[in-house]
Amino acid sequence: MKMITAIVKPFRLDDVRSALQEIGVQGMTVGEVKGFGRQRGHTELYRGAEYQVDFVPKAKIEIAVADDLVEQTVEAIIASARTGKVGDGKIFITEINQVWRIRTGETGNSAL
Amino acid sequence: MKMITAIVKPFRLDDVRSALQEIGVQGMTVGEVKGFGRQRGHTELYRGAEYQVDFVPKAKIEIAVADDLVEQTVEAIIASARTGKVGDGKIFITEINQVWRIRTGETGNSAL
Amino acid sequence: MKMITAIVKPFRLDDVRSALQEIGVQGMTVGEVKGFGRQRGHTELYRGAEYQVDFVPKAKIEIAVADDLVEQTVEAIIASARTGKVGDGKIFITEINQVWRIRTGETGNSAL
Amino acid sequence: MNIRTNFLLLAVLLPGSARAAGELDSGDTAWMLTSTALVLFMTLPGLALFYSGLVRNRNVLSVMMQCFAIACAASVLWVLVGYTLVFGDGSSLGGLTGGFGKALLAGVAADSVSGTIPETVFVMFQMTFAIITPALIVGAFAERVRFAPMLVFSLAWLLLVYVPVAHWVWGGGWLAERGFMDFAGGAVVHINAGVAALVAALLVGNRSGFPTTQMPPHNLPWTVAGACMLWVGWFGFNAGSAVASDGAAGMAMLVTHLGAATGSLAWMTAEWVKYGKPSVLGIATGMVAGLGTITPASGFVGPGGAIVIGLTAGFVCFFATLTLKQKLHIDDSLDVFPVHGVGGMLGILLTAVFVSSSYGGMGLPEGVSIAQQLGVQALGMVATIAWCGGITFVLLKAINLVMPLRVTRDQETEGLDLVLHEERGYEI
Amino acid sequence: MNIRTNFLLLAVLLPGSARAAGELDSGDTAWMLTSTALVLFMTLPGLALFYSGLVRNRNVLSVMMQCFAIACAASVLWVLVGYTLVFGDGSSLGGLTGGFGKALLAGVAADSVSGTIPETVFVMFQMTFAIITPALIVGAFAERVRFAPMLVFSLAWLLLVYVPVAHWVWGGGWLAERGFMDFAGGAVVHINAGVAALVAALLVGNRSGFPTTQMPPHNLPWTVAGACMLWVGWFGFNAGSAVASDGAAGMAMLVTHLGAATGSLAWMTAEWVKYGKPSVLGIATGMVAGLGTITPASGFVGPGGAIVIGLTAGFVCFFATLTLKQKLHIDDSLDVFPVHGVGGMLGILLTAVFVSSSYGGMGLPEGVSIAQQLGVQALGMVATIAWCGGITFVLLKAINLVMPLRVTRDQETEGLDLVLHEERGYEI
Amino acid sequence: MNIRTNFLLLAVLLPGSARAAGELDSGDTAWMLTSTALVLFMTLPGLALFYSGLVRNRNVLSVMMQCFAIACAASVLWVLVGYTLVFGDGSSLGGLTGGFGKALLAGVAADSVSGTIPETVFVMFQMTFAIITPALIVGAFAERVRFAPMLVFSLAWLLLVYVPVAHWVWGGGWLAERGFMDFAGGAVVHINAGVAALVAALLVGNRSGFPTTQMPPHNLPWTVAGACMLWVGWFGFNAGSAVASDGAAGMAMLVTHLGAATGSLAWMTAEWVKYGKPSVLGIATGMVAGLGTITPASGFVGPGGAIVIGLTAGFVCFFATLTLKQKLHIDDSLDVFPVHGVGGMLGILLTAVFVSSSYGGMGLPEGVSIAQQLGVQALGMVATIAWCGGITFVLLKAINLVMPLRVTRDQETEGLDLVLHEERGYEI
Ligand SMILES: Nc1ncnc2c1ncn2[C@@H]1O[C@H](COP(=O)(O)OP(=O)(O)O)[C@@H](O)[C@H]1O
Ligand SMILES: Nc1ncnc2c1ncn2[C@@H]1O[C@H](COP(=O)(O)OP(=O)(O)O)[C@@H](O)[C@H]1O
Ligand SMILES: Nc1ncnc2c1ncn2[C@@H]1O[C@H](COP(=O)(O)OP(=O)(O)O)[C@@H](O)[C@H]1O
Repeated sequence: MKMITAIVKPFRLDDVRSALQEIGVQGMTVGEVKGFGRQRGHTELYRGAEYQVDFVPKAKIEIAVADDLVEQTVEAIIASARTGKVGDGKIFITEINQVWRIRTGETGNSAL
Repeated sequence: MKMITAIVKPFRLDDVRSALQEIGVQGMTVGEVKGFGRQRGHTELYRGAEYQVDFVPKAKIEIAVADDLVEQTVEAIIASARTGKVGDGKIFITEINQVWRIRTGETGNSAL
Repeated sequence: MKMITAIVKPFRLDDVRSALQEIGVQGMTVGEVKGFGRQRGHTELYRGAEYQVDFVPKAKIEIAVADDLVEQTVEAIIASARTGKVGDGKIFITEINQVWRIRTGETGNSAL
Repeated sequence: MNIRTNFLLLAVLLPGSARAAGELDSGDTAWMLTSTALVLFMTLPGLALFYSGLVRNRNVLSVMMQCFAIACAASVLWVLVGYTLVFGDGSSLGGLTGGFGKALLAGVAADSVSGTIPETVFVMFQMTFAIITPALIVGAFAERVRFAPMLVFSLAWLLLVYVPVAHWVWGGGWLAERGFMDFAGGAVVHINAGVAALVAALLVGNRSGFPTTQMPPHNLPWTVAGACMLWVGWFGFNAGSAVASDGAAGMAMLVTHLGAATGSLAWMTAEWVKYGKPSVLGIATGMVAGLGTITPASGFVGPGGAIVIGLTAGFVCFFATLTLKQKLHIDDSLDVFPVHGVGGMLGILLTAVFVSSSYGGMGLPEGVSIAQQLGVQALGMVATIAWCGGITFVLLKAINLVMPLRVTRDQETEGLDLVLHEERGYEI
Repeated sequence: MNIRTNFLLLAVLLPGSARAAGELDSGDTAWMLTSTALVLFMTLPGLALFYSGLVRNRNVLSVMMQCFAIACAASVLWVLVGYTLVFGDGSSLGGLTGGFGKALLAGVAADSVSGTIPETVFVMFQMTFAIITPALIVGAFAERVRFAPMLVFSLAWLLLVYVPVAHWVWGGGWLAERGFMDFAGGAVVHINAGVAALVAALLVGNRSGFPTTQMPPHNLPWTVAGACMLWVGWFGFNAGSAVASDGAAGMAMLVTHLGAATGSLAWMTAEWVKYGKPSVLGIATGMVAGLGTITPASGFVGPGGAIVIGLTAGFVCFFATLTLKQKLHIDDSLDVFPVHGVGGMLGILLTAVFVSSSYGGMGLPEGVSIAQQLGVQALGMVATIAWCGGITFVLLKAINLVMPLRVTRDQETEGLDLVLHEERGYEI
Repeated sequence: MNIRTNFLLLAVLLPGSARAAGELDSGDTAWMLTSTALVLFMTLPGLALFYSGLVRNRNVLSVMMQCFAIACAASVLWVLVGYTLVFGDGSSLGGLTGGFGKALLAGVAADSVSGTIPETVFVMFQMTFAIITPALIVGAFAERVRFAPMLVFSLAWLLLVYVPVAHWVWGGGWLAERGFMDFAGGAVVHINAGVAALVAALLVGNRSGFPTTQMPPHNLPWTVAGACMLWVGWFGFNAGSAVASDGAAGMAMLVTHLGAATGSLAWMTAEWVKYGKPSVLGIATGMVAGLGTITPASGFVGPGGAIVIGLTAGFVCFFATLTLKQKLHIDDSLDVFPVHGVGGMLGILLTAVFVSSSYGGMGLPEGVSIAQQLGVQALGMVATIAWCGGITFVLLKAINLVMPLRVTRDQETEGLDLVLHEERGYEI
């Protein structure tokens, strides 16, 4: 089983969710984060002091999937999150050793 | 060493924390996330426009533990987080290669 | 490739970011979390009810780096995040199987 | 003696009221128009902010909704029958209320005059009191009651509790005849609201998790902003109760302000001594306590009396709050009883003392001693407590049979905003 | 018949106005100074809060900035030429506007008197209406227009639409002469703002993502607080339009309040029936609808009429809002047209009915029937719609040629606060 | 010449004041009751919101607490000795202050009259000025001072700085005798607060991290809401300083409003030119600058003068703010000196020019030239700066010896809300 972690532009979140639903992904967990990278932040003005804010808002999506669905899922994310402009984000794949569904105590792929 | 990541209902957070403290877990890190899964969201009403919100608020708890404590910890989480209703959440186990305590520079289990 | 996850004191975030930039780290993702550990929380007062808040605010920094940069990165974080007082936080290293840059579809180290 | 019914009398006694009653005075009218706006401002947005900041995130809108809907519905009820049953000529229901002659505001035209102001303005000014009193009660059962029964209760309570008591005290009823002193609503507003709150808290029951789970306010700056608005609006409440723009109004404003200031300082001091730190919620709560307590006295006492009353209010209400919540574990969630109820009682009693010219007040009526007045005040207080407590109890029991007052436990967990109103407070 | 120009006349008809015009009355002045403060309070902070809570997080400041900048710039424009073109003696531009005699407030000194109040106060009171009207419009194109063209539009619109219509109705222009009844601005303020909003929404175009993407309000408590401030401030708006502190003002306050309360209850009921749950945004919107609708009628109708008007307003504006947004998919983002425009029209027409003494109103002029008055009201309504619609259209088209009204799609995504003002609302 | 002491004189000069002094006028009283409410509204909640939105999240409550506690404590101090030392008959301490005759408000009864209003109202109105002035100062040392020494400082400062200067200017003291013109507090309130702020910022020292670490406001909509309340409340501040409901009050309101509007537009323009974008914090700060600057002039100048004064204020205070913070790196955290101090000085000086009837003002006293008046104004300004600067310096040094002013660095990092008040602002 794999955990797919995608950092995407927040306003693309709904598109990504739809795309994932279409390929049959049943669940995901999303957090608000601030990203730092090639994408420039913005300047802010405060009573005559102009300063640079380097962090830009991003959404972090975590999706646990069975091994054979990884490729398809990654493709769906890339297709739906991409704007072609700098700051579109990253996808990371990590290994999950085990998973439980708290409600039923099920483990393994059926817990997803 | 393992990282235990639990997605639970937010109002169960205090119970989970107590349960973990009881079995001797010394530390954890908690974030606010939005979950998408089998649990239905809710409808919202805005001047006559009713719409569906699919994401539900969840708490994400991360606990790094020594390998031999994983089972016990998972059991404590399940026992304390479970309501028996859909949306109770998941637990994921992943491998940690190394850990440091920033204050002391300690590594390994003693850094937890 | 490795994911370095650092839990640090929030007001050290800017220092850590500078330190990482100096050693050439190009990107990172930051979330606000609440930590529970050896560092005591604080008491709050509400119309005569005094109670203990155990969670303290922390920043969670995630940095994906090539394997050969891990050590250097960890050192930079420790140096910049450390105050020497309890609650300075932890660093966890986990394995990343694969990474994509969404904009370009690049994978591997060049996607970072 | 009561300013509202007896302004003719007071017009002779007090400075600046050389105007004959029955003849409209544009200055008095200006101040009463303003006072009406100020008292409405106390409920909307004042109280709505004060209360909604104190609850948890997920219930912020439900509290605002309660205040808002009560304001709307109470206004209509007031115009239909409330006004006449308090202030209508004659009496009905065996003297419990005023006559029915002004039902639907019959006979209240643009040129009707009440004292030296248009009767429409008097109707409006009094309406704002009928709005805020039931709105104060909702603090007791915040975060757990259903909206429909809450609204039914508020309206029935207005009719069966507020209206009779207001008639007794301000409408020329039996307490007014006995010389009961309640300038701006220590009994009519604050004891009434406080006692109803206590009964409601007991009947509705504690919030699930109380008192073990902490339920800190979700937005304290919001609450403090509401408290400030209450303070400013209270000038209309008390100084407006002079129903004139004159020295009586001026003195009422001065003592009101001093009550607020010293109530705040007393509560702040109590916290500082007991916990080592003063809190902003504490100072603001002390302000409300001071204001609630000075309210009945505000047309009768001088600055010295006001300072004593305010200080006493701050300390007494502080300990009342601790006792109710921490000791007795009664979840009067936003502390309506210990602040308004206890403050109102304290104020009603202290009025008898500080009205005396020996203590810098406006003076007791000829031949009445402090002790005698204290007796009258105690009588009115007990009557209000008994009537309000009894009717509130029966009313809530009855409503609960037909429409359950509480949401389910799951709904309480999810929060009333989503469950009852399909809305969320913030998307920040 | 119009209270602003004809207060001499009304002074004879209405209670408490025994004061001779031309002689300053301190009570009237006090109320008008207060009313001025109240109406400014409606825009700043009232409307600014009401509107800015409804938009998304990233545009909260842009809306506040629009309200704020309009208030400042409109004030200056009003003093320069606005006041004279509405209220100046004589007429210019073929009767479209008043004379130029008081440009730059020439001749308005500290001792100039207008009716029974200082002319400076009259200038200020009227200025607050000239501030809020263009500010209302910004709700239509929130979250997507650039700041500079918005400001240019607002000022040009004030001069070319508001000023003439206000002159026709309140400045002794052709509608006033025909007996058009618009006590406090049903046509001048609400129809004008509503129609301009509709035209602007159509020309500027929908927000990107509308109507598929949900755009829920980012801070509803904030919006409700603003709504409450609007309610309180509206007392100055309507009761201040009596330009006196007397029975007319008192009745105006009473009917205004009832319009708000019943508008709220009607909208709440409509939601409750249709969706099973009442929302706090609904009740607050109903309140604005009730207030907008009672505005033209507020000096003419009695409490019974006010209740009917308020209830009608709540239901009608509710369905208008549904239709425009959900059916026609026109992104008048904060519903300015269905609430203010439709409410204003409704109020203008209903005034003809409820002014009649048969329906408890102040009475129609001698020899005028309800039908005849309805004709006059319809005429004024149509004239306002036509003038406002036409000029607004041309104006926006013209400005868009020189300076594009809309931000780019990327800027819209990033949010106007950062893109236009280099600020963010919250760092919480 | 000064409106507060000399209203007898002005009653002859100005319109609408045909009332004899010593006889209560209900209209004047109504306006002064309202003005009192408005000026309290400026501090609570106005200033509390304005300031608390500008600090970081973790200090939001500490700033509100400072404003609140100062309001309470200053009120009591004012009643005890403040009022008499400013306005009491005769003089004490070698003419530095008024006499002690009205200590504890001795002799101020409900029927005491001051001019045409109850003396209680005059006491209250002036009290609200004594509240806001020390509250303004806290912006200078926000986010780093301990609560107890802050409170001690504020009270001592009120007594040793505010009270004497107010006596000199408004209480018939030496500056009043020389014809110093300060209608509503350019020197008494704004220069005083500004200079004290500068001294305090220097002595307390910069916030840790300043100026390298960015410290953006945590809640700008909140700040803007507070700014709007300041604007509305300022009508009471300036137009209330006419102590009458007449043409003088009307003109004061008009020029005040214009000062605010043009100050805003000037600051907005300055930012637009310099940074390419106007900010909402900028326009709101310009408004405060405009209002602070018009304050001393508000009873003396006409609309034209007000526009010039407002525009100048916006530009000058803009550059003063840049200079102090960006160039000199003095952490007067919320810019009290560059906005209030500089604005107050500017206003005091410009008053001498625009009071002249040649520039549309109310006119200089017989035989006084602009240059001569400028001399008097400069004298009063320098005297205020010197007295205030000196006493503030000594006071802070002295207090710091006994009770350290600053929290520790760790406490500063953790935030004053938790460290000093055991509370957190938000749980959202
Ligand atoms: N090495 C990294 N580790 C963790 N997160 C990263 C890393 N590099 C980038 N990110 C995240 O991805 C986001 C986008 O990266 P950026 O370099 O701005 O653009 P792009 O995705 O087009 O390469 C960043 O805002 C950050 O949240
Ligand atoms: N595949 C998944 N990957 C990541 N998080 C998931 C996944 N499935 C569910 N979740 C998280 O678990 C929460 C609960 O899942 P849900 O399907 O609603 O109910 P249950 O836990 O009872 O199966 C979701 O809200 C989401 O946060
Ligand atoms: N076992 C753990 N798993 C996950 N996070 C932890 C764990 N232990 C500590 N943390 C995180 O590290 C933070 C600091 O830990 P703490 O024990 O307070 O001090 P120190 O870092 O000095 O050992 C905690 O607030 C928490 O966020």
